[in-house]
Amino acid sequence: MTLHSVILVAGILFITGFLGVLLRRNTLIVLMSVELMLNAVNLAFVGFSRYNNTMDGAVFVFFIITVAAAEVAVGLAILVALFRRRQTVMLDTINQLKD
Amino acid sequence: MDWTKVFLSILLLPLVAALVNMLFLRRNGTTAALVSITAAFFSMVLAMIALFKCTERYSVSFPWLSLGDFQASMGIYYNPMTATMLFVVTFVGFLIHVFSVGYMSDDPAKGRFFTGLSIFMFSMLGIVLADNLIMMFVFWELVGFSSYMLIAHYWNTEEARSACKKAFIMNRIGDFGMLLGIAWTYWHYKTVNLQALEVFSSQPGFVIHGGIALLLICGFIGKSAQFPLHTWLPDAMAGPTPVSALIHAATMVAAGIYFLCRIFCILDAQTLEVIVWLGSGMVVYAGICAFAQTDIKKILAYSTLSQLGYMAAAVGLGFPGLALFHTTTHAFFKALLFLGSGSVIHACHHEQDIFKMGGLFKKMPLTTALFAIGTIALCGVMFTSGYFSKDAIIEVAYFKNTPVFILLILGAFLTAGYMGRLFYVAFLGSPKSQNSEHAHESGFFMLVSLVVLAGMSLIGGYTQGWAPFARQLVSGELDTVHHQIVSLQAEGLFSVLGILPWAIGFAIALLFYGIGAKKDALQNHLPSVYSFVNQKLWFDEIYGFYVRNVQQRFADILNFCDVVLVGGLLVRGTAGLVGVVGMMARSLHVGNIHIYVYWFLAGLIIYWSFAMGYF
Amino acid sequence: MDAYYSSFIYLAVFVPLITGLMLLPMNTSAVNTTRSIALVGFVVPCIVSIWFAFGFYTSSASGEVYQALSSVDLGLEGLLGISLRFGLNGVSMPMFLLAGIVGLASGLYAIATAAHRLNLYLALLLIMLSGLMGTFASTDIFFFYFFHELALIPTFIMIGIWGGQGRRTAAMEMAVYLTLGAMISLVGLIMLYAQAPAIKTFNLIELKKYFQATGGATVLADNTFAMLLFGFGILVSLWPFHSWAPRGYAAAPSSAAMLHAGVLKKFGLYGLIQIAAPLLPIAGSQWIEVLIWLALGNIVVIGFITMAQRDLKLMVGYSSVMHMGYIFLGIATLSVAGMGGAILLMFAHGLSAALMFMLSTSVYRRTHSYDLNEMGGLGQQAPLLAGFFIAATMANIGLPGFANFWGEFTIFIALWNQYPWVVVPAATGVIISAVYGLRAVANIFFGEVSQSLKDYSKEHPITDIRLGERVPAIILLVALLAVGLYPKWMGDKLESALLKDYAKPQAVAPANVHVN
Amino acid sequence: MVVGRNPVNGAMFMILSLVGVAGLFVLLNAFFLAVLQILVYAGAVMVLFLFIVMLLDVDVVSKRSPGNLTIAAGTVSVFLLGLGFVALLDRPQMLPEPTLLAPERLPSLETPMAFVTGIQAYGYSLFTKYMLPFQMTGLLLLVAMIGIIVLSKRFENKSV
Repeated sequence: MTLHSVILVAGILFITGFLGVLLRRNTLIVLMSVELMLNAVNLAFVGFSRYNNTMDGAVFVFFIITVAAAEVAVGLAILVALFRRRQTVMLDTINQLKD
Repeated sequence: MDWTKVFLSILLLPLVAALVNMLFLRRNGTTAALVSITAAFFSMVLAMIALFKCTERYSVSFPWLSLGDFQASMGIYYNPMTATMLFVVTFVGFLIHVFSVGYMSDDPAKGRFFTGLSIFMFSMLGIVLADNLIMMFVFWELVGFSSYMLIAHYWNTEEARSACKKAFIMNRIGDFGMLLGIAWTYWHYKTVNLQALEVFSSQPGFVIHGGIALLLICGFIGKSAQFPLHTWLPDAMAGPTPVSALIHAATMVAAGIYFLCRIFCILDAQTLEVIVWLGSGMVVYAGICAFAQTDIKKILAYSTLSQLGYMAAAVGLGFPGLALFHTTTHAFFKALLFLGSGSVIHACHHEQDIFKMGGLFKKMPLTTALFAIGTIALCGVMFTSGYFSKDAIIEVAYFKNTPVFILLILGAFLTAGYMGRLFYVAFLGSPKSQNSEHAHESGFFMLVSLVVLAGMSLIGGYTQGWAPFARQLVSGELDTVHHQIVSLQAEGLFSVLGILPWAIGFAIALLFYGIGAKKDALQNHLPSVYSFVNQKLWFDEIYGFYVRNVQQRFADILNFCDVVLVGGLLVRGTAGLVGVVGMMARSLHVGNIHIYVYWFLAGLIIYWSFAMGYF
Repeated sequence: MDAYYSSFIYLAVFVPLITGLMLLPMNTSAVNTTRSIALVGFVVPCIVSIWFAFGFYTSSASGEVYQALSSVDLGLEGLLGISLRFGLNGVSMPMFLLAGIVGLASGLYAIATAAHRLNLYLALLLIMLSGLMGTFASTDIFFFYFFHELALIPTFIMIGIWGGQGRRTAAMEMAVYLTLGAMISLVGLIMLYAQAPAIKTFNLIELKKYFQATGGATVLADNTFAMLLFGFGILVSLWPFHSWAPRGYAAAPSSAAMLHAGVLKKFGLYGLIQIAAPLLPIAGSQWIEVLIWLALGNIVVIGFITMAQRDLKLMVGYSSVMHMGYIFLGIATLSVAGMGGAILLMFAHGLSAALMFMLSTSVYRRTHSYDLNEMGGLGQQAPLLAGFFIAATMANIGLPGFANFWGEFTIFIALWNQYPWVVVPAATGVIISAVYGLRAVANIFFGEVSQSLKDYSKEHPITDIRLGERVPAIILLVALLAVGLYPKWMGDKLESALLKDYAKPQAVAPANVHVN
Repeated sequence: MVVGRNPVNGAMFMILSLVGVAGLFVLLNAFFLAVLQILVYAGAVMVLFLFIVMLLDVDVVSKRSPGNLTIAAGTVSVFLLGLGFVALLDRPQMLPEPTLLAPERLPSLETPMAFVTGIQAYGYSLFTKYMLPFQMTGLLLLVAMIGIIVLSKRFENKSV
């Protein structure tokens, strides 16, 4: 088990999430992809935490998980609200923020 | 006797009266008058007690503000000068108060008027008692303010509206110089205490600084209405007549002379020279201007200017005592003349044009007689008070400075001329208008003060009768003058000169204008001369031009710059710049989440290359 | 004893805040309850400040110039060195008093002249007052700034809601300038903090001791002073950063203008006197020349601009900007006398500016016009208002008897010692202010009744000044006269505090020979 | 998940990857985090996702090829990933195998806390060094809760 491999996996996960955000237009999937990216970061955090032999990274993961949970909850609430109004969850039709 | 308490009472009684009037008696004019008169009366009594009983110099000082190097104090410095002026101010002031009761009897704003009078008395007494320049400046400004309020008494008239403003601003210009002078004095001589300055200046090795003296006399120029700040004084006639009397005769303009005498020890030769020429120039200039006036009060105003010139000349020639002597006698007879004119104006239903009066001697004989006394005293007819004081100044000029001597003689001649004109036209002959036909003798309050003043105008010049302490002021200087004249063997000349100017002046005026003339002879026969004189050397025009076309334009241009450049370009420009940045930033917010992802990626690239050390 | 004293400071700071917050959810229709609650909030700080002013001892045995010191640790002391610290010295006492008096006057005026949504109006005013009391009572630099912001924000809201013509732009301009100024000065304050790593505290007294011991003649100190000077300068409308002030005040509702122009604006000056100059005297002296030129700009340039104004409120606003010039000049001397004069003038100007703003609103109520050329002859219908207005004008142009005179005069004298040539243009301001002040008086009150006033008064009969306007005016005038007639009582307290801060760098000043 | 268009399938794959990450945590001796990951993510968050997916019942949308810019961005990101790996491979000496510490050793509060597998270590960290962030997180959760309530409530009112 090397730091190498951990970072490699984290990188792949991150890029996967990133591509998801980039390519998908379904807001649900975009949100999931964001979660995936956060997970990748978590993984990297733990890896570095082990590597540096401190607790800080691991504790940070704890916070990230909490924040992510809150984020998902709020994001999904917004999504539900949006869907009620617009009957869609597709990103390219939701561009009201512009104005 | 505790003199501090006496002097403080003299000073504060009018203030208390003013406060009482202002706070409680605004609507009750008669009571307000009573309060003010009572205060003035007791001030006068105390001043008289001091004059006769307090025969030593006296000084007391209270610290008033202390901030590091800056120490200001309030205090009293009592010397013969103070004694004389205290008496003059309180005495004439009291009589003017009494006169006002009659004169203002039907004025609705009596309460305000008497408040103003009391504040004026207070500030004037403050100047007289002040022991240091800072305190003097404080009261100096207050005098300016109270004269502003008094001139503005008829505040719904246009003349009063501009006159009060003009008076205050002209005074402020003078005060500006005085303020700088005081600041300089403070650091140069390290004190502003008058007594300390006197002590310092008598020490050997003391060098007077000319610049300080020049700055300080700016205050005198403003307050005493000397060239070039004299224009406010004739305009100030817009106020009620007792106010004119108070301003002209006893107090405000005399304050300038008094100030010069107080700081005489730090005036250097050049500055004195300046004062001499200012004064003697004003004697002639004002004398000439008086010929073109038809308003009885304005004639007297110019006459005041001219007499102030005499006083200034006396100071400039190195005889401050004589200047104060003339101030004293002038206070009596000029107050008499103003109050007399007030009595006339009151009787003629506020008609002020002398060519619409005439024949008043029949209607109001007592006033006419008293006015005549004032006239002869002003012109320096033998054995009146004006004779002694004015002739002494002319004698000084004779052995000190010949050109000034000629100017002063000319001034005396002019004085008799315009006063003769005034008297013949207004009082003799037959009535020339409805108003003067219905004139009647004035009431008790007005006449009583006129009579007292007339008495003082006749006997005030006999210094032998003065209180011994006050006489110290003039006796020494009078002796000096007398010895000089005797040594020059010019007594004969002066016995002639004592008669000649006024005799010729009266005679020419009689011949030229005639008794009870309906029209101005000068205007009829020599219109060009008249109009020239009437222009008064275009001072008002020049100032008006300056204010309208220079100062106001400049202000407008600066305002424009402020609005357009600072307010417009800088502020709006900055706001515009922020707006542009905002617009650019907004164009990034297209609302499509994919676009944000691109930005995210770009940020990632930048961050990555930064981490790899490419930047 | 200090704890006992200082509890009153808490009272003065937090009673307005609490009453203000109480008013926020009030029912709009409960006008009388609103008014009485607000009255408590306005009266308490005023009484406390007056009590402090009279109970203030000049110097204590230990030489400590601060009184009623207290501190409450809010949990940040260990981390950042921030605590809620209160205390008064001779410099802050006049300002504290000023805030109390002007607060009461503006509060009474606001109560008497019911605006719509009165509870919100009064609540914001009370919060502002609380901020002001806190600013001047704080001896902690952080809270000094914090309370200033607390007072500043209601101003914007009040202009935005109750403002007059052009309130949007005025509020924006004001907000941009003031926020900018506040930001810059905040950076300066933090730089100060950062320069004293050894003590790591925002405690002003500790910082003073530290800086007086170490000097602080570094490039960093120089920059810090510049930050503070310009940051505070913008807040005080130092020329040419002044343009927010006249327009902002013209648009502001009168009570807000009274508090802002009268008191809040003095925050920057107070900061310079209490913090910047004593902590960084050497750096300060580097910037004096710049400051003098800008201050002269304030006096002369703004003076002339004031003369050109035709609008009463703009004129009053510009004249308030102009008088800041004198105060800056006083600060520029870095001497006890100059600073003392500056504080006296700050105190006096706070009162007189508030009075002027209040009275010009009163004039507007009667004429419905601010145009000086259209008015005239108001004195016949409203003689008492005329009297008050003349008194305010005279105070403003520095007539002796009013506190302004001592401030200006002291500044001129102090300035002459170091920069005699500066006094000459500076003193022309005395004439300039007389010109515009008297012209305003003459145009509004004197002369014949103007046509437009006649037309207007046909439908709206003009009444003289009412009790609700009279009482605040009298409060302000009495305070002005109290200091103007006998300045020593305030001067001594000032001197004791200033000598401690400014005596050392002025060791070269000549000893004052005084013969009595 | 990224390739498929059905959100339900996507969510299932997502759970899979989350469990995978949890496994990696176990391999990295971060047992507590692994448990947390399973509980919070796989248990709560993904259930929430699925619930919403069902609730909204979104259809499989029509296929639309991504824009050129998107493709370019994707390429760049993949390229960046590759670059990162290359950079990692360049420096093999920076990759020593970390040694594991005995899980029962408690750290002192002053020195940086060494990596410990025991749950107590998290407790120590959270309530000492990370006190403030911990509190803030609590606040954040509260805010999120209120926010969700407000969000759902407001729209209900409007729709009625």
